[in-house]
Amino acid sequence: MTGNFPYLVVGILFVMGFIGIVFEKNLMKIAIAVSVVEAATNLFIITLGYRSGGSIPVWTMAGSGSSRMVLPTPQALTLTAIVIGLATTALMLSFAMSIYRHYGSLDVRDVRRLRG
Amino acid sequence: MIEVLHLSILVTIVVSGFLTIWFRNLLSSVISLAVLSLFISLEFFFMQAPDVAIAEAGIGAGLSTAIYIIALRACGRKQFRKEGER
Amino acid sequence: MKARILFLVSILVVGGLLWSGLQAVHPFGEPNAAPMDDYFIANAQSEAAANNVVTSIVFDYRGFDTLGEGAVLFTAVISVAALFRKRGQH
Amino acid sequence: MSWQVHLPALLLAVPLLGAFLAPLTALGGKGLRNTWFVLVSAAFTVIAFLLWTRVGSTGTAIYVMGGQGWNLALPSGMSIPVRILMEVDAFSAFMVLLSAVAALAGALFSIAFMDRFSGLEKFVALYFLMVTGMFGMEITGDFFNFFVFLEISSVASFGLVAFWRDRGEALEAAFKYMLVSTLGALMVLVAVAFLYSKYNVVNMATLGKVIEWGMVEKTALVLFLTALAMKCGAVPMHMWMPDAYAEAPAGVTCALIAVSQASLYGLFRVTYTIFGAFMGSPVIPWVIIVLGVLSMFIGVSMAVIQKEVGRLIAYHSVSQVGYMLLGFGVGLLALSDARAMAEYGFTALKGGIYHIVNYTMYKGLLFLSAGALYYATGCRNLNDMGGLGRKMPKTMVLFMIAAAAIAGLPPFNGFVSKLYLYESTFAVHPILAVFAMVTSVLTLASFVKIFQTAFLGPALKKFENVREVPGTMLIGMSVLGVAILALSLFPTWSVNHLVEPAAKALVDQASYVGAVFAASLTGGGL
Amino acid sequence: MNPLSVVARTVCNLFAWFLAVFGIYVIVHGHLTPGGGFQGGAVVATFMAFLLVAHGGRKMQSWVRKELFTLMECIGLTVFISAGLLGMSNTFFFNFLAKAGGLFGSTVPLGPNPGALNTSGTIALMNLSVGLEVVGGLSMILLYMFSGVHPEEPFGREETGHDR
Amino acid sequence: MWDQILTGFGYWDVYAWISFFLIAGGMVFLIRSLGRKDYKQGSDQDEIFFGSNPVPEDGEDLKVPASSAYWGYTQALKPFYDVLVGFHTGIATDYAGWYILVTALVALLILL
Repeated sequence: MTGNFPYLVVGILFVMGFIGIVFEKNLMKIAIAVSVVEAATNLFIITLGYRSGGSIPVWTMAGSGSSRMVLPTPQALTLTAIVIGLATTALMLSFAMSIYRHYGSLDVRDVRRLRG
Repeated sequence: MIEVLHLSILVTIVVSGFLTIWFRNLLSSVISLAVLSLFISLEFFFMQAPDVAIAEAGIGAGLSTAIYIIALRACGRKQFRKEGER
Repeated sequence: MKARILFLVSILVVGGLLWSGLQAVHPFGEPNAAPMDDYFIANAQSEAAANNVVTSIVFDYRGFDTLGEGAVLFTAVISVAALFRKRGQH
Repeated sequence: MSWQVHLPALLLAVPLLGAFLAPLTALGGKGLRNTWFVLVSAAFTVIAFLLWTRVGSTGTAIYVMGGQGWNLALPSGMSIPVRILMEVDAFSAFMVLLSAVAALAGALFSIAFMDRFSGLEKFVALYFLMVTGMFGMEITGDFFNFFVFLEISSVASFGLVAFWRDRGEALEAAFKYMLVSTLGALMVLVAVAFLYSKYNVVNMATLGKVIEWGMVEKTALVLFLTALAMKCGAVPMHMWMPDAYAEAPAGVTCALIAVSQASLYGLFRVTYTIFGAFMGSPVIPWVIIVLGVLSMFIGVSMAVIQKEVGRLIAYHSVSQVGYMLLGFGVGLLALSDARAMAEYGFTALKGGIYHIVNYTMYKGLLFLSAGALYYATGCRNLNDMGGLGRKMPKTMVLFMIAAAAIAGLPPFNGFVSKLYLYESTFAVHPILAVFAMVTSVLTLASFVKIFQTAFLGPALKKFENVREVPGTMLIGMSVLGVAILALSLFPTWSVNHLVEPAAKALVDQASYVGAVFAASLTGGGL
Repeated sequence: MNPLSVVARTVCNLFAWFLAVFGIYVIVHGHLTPGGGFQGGAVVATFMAFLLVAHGGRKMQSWVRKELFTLMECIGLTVFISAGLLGMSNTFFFNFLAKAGGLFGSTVPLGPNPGALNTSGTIALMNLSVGLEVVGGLSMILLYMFSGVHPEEPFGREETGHDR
Repeated sequence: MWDQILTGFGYWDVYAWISFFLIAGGMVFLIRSLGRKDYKQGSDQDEIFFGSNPVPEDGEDLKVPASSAYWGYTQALKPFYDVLVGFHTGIATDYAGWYILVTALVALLILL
């Protein structure tokens, strides 16, 4: 019944994140949009690894007689991607805070001393 | 039944993602982002990925929201003079 | 203004690119044959002696990635600390 | 076998360990920190050199992370590798050697250059992390691992670009760099996920073996191509590059160049080794060639009108990257055609690879001498400078060497790689060679401008107290200066020993793939 | 940030300690149940965030020192990479403790089973070290970003080395 | 002995260039030695001629600033440079926008 609906959700999240990155003017909002794209990427990778009817890839909780597990590699990759996403988010917000200290503004149209 | 729940979670993800971009107010936007993370972590539970779900709930919904709110506090008021710039 | 319309169109084109790519991957819930993942599921207990297959991938089969991940977190922490360091702090 | 099989792992473990322990060196004070900085830098340079000689003598080196044996790529009963592989062929080893030399020079330079600033143990840690990321990108044989190292090097370079956090411009440059770079890295991850979904494998060699040409692969190729081209600064995605290069501390910029070369390495590993079989259609090669020509021309045009030293040189980076993209694009165009490959493709490829080594050396030296000017005078605007040649003669000589090399004046090495590029691109289309030559002329013009306004001219009163920079900075600059002179005086040696093996390894997709599958046939164990 | 009211502080204290215990459980049982060093570390760091919100930054900074977290982080990562280097008799990151007897060296039966804590070799060790690193790192990020909200010094020329 | 690199069309020989420079340098010295013998350093022969005005003390007033270099070149190509400088807006979101634009272009080229 769900069909390829999760893929559609991933695609919509990507496009919304891109629109946020390109058209927002506030540095903090841009960071939020980057977070949305990160969330979309994580959702995408996990979605790729789902096997319908599969069980958790943990033998402790798998229940007896279950041989069909969902793919474990995407989960390991996503775990890495989530922590990397947190690291970049924290750094980007720190930059935004420091830029606010120097420029007194978070607007990208004010933060453009380097140009030409 | 479980399919309906799954679909409604996916719809909530889209709606909260849209609201995250849509809100002008930064604090509302951050809260929407936390909701987005929370529902994505629920979606991970549905896709049998509890490892990632715990990570997403702890990091995405908990910590990064805290970091965002700290950053918003630093930028909310005009408290630094502009003359100090080089 | 012209550039912004161009950007909007290009975002939609990139969305179309991703969408067409997503159409070409396997349907949701029915992945292709997965020899690597089946190997992990079958051998995580005998090789890495861990019940949690994901943890055995994260720390054994792809342990080096995890070191890199820890290094990214470390890098971000050091960068934030360098950004907010006190004056004259060595 | 000997301990030398562990060199790929050591190459990454040594700088990582150096970075993890660097914050603790704050306990031992300045001397301990500087000693640690130099020791670890020297250690990874030595390891890189040993790795290069080993690959030169015994062929492609394989290392299985966490396997029973270092060469047990395929576990029993499997036809694909499941663990992370490090795969070092001649091209990777060449890039590693190059990056190590640039990083060593930057480290030696930074000791005295950064001495007046605070938080230096953090600087050391970030520097080593950036070096690790760049080495990892160059020697890994696994796509997800490539993404992780791309992130390490990117995040470390954001921190380093913003290290002078009291300059608003530095923070601005870091933010801009970070925005595009994070986006590009995410797209790389999406591309890796696409490839994973189709083939259930993230190993590069295996992908090169099993890949077919379909919708998923096209999507992945587009995402890889633009993300990595952005990371190495192709026009019109280059705007972060002058910002970041000009605002970072000079020693860091020297290593940042090597980082962008690592992205270039990734781009050509993807296009040549993974997708090389599908380059029969000329679309992708022409995209790369057009990006290269645009980068060359627009980069150098913008450089001519710049007023800041760092920004001027950084715009030249854009144009020099264009040369490499041009050379590699022409090589890619000829990849599936043996006759064209022999006629001009291989020459273009050699030109591109030779340009990588030349570019890393002289551009690093240029940034270091710009940093020396900043260290001595405290200003970065060319309008404020003048008459420094008498005060800083050694810096001036080193700058002259680098400027003559980049402008392609004979007898320096810059001309050799450009000669290769002119003659091979002329065979494809004459207009490409014309663009390359015009770019070369404008390059010379803008370096004459720097030389004339900064070093020549009447002595200025405000620079009366300016002295020559300290010895360690001069040593760091001399490492690159000596390298440039050696490359200039022994062109045959460098072509035969550095460039040709790398070019052959890049073209030879079968041996890159075969190394993984052949090594495991000999069985595990030591 | 100012401390919250007494009621809120008490509730936060209560929940925070539950979080800490749960996080440590997740770290230690990483190879048996869903979780591991990163997840558990993130949960413990959320405990830090709770305390920070409830009690305010000034009080928090008087309780803990940033150097402690730096030390935790460096030690965690060094143990992690050393566990990799010790496997160098075979390869880097070889799981040399698995099925070798001793602590963490037991074998596990195949198929679904409840599992035992002393299995999985270096995985358990790496879980602990990564947990240590993540707790230290995330708390450092929180504390440093918090100290950036209200910098003690007025903003000005913070470095003195730009010109002579 | 002779370090030559063949490119397929021509060759590169660094020692030929070095010997050329040596010979050229020798000729320069030869020509220089044919010059006037009555030049003395420190006398008013090496005074700067500043349009018969007094020479300023500080070099600041003498030197040509960098922005004046290639004035004619930039003036002649002004339309080109106006477009080019306008293209480098310095707005962070535009950087991302150009990246996405190039991705879209390459995607169209490959997929069509």
